[in-house]
Amino acid sequence: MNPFLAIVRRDVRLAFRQGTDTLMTLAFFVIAVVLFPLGVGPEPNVLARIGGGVVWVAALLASMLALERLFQTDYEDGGLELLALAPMPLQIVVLAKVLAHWLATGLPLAVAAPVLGLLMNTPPDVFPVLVAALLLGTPTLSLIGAIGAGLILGARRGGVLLALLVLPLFIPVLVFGVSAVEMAAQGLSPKASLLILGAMALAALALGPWAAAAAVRQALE
Amino acid sequence: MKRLDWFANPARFLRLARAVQPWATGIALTAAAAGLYLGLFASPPDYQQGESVRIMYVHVPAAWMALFCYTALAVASAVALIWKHPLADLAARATAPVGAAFTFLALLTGSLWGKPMWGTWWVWDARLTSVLVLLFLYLGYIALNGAFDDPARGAKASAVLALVGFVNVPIVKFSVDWWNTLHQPASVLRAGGPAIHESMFAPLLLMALAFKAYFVWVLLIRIRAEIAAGKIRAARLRASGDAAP
Amino acid sequence: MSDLAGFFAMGGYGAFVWLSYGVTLMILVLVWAASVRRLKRNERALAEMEARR
Amino acid sequence: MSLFTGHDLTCIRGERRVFAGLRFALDPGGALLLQGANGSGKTSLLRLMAGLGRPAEGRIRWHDVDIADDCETHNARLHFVGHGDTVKPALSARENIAFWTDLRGGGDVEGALSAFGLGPLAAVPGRFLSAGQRRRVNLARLAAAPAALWLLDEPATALDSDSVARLRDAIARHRAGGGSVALSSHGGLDIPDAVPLDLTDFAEAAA
Repeated sequence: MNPFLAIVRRDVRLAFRQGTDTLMTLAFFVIAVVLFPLGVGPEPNVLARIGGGVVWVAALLASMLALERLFQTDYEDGGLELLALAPMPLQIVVLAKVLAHWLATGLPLAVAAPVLGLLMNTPPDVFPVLVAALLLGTPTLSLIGAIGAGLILGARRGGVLLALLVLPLFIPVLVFGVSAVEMAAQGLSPKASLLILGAMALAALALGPWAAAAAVRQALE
Repeated sequence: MKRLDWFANPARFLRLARAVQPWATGIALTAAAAGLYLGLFASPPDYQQGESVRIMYVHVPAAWMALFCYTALAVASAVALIWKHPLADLAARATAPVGAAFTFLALLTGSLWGKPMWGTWWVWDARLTSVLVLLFLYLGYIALNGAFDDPARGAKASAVLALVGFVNVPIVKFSVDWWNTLHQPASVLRAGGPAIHESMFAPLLLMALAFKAYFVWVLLIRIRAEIAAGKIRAARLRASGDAAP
Repeated sequence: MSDLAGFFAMGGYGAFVWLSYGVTLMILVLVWAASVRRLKRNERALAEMEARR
Repeated sequence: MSLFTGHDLTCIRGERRVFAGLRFALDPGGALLLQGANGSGKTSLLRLMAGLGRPAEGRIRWHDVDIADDCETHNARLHFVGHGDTVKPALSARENIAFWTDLRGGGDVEGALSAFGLGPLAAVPGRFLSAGQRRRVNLARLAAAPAALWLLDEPATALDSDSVARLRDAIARHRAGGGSVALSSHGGLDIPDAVPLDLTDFAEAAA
């Protein structure tokens, strides 16, 4: 069993065996979206107009919920030290944990998004673009979020602090994610936005693990 | 240069600070006086906006300082992480609140300028929105810097954040501009502000110089305060002598 | 500058202009004052500690 | 020249100098017993030996190569036991040990389970194990995958006498096979001909 897959397998198993991560993320995602019609009113074309944005903002907040515990549980039980002392680069360890986090939260969000699109009365032919945009965007959220999760290790009130640190950095993903959906809704081609989302994902893939490893290493010093 | 013994004799820095301090104060006050005189009295009102354009002489320099301070914060953080010099940690910690103050000022004066020009207190103009995001980056830095019991830990964590934030500033700016053009109703007065008439240039530069000198002036005060706080912590630790392993 | 009142009126935008300059001055003075107070407090505490040792 | 050496090491922990000018040397099959009061830096030294952070001054070398120069090879040759027991409540004893062994490219999980008397507990999830049992699961991973250097921070805490005996045998086997060990311990674990290193000797230099 290759060490990278061993970490991914363990973290995914932990996420599903304790059952909280995925269910909690999806439950929050649904509740957050349901609040908007209650707040804004059930008027169909108003909901359709803001649908893409609401689903994206809710997905962004939901993917951030489980981020705080990305390193926290290992930090508390001493496992993070052993992971840092594993005979492999810390960046690869971080990448494995981020992949597990994405499988447990990002992926389910993208899969569940169409259902919430219905709630927001967005036209069904937009759903493929919505799911594609989320599939391209959520990895970036996990990668940048991992940096924040590493930085708050050992800090007081880590959860709230994590939101303040990473949400400003999530704005580019939100802007291009929503623009892809809105372009599709207006019958225009969402290719430009999706390409930029993909570019951001690759950039985050290159820089995220490296910065998150630096954050974890200084937390373990 | 280890963190501990550097606190014992930061003499070299204190000598430099004492030498620079009066110059910074002098330049700040004279440049501000000249800038205010030119800005408020000697320069013409704008043909479109009339007198309200004078707000520009505070708004634009404040926005410049907001970005300048964040760059200074990122540079100090990089030096602190790479060369591990304690002075860089202190400089970064001292810069953040001043930068946040300038960012807040840029937003406030922007809103006060926007009211007469666009009729509302807040317009989702691309630049104002980017400055708002910059304010959150500052608040994130300050919160993380103070979230640890051990100041050295807070300094290191926030230094990493400052660098990550600095890399993201252009990306956020690009995405906000794109978002702005996406939702920009064509009719709104181009938010580029008035064409800069050369007689307006002088007060603008003078105020910018005044703000920079003010920044150096307050920065030196804050760093000296941090040094004293460091010495107190070091003395208290030596006195107790049984800190955690 | 004959009519001082005209000057303060700032062509009707007086409130905005003076508020901008006023708040800017206030905040910059506040930040400076807070920094000086912190410096004085720390240096006094340091002096006391040195005196005691 | 010894296998694993440290030269005039200075450690700063939370803005306090914990020790300065510290030297140590460890040979294959050797044992180094760290002694000193709480806060004298035993844990800090073990963490520096593992490479979890760099000494403020001085260098730690393995075969004359600074361990900071190639972290991954140094990680591959050591086992570290810290304060935390690293046992996940949702995973069974066997799964916990198997995970850490997979990280090192595989090893003898069953042998490790029996070496620490965990056979009957193999399938029990972590949340049902006592502190002593969790500590044994944490120690069992040492026996599962071979490593040249063991760094143990008070390994005998929360262990009953039978488990302490098993730990002592495991350490003896490790040293017989040419492995070396550095550990801190508050008695109860006597290591034959271990070289003592009293950290308080290096504390004055730090003041």
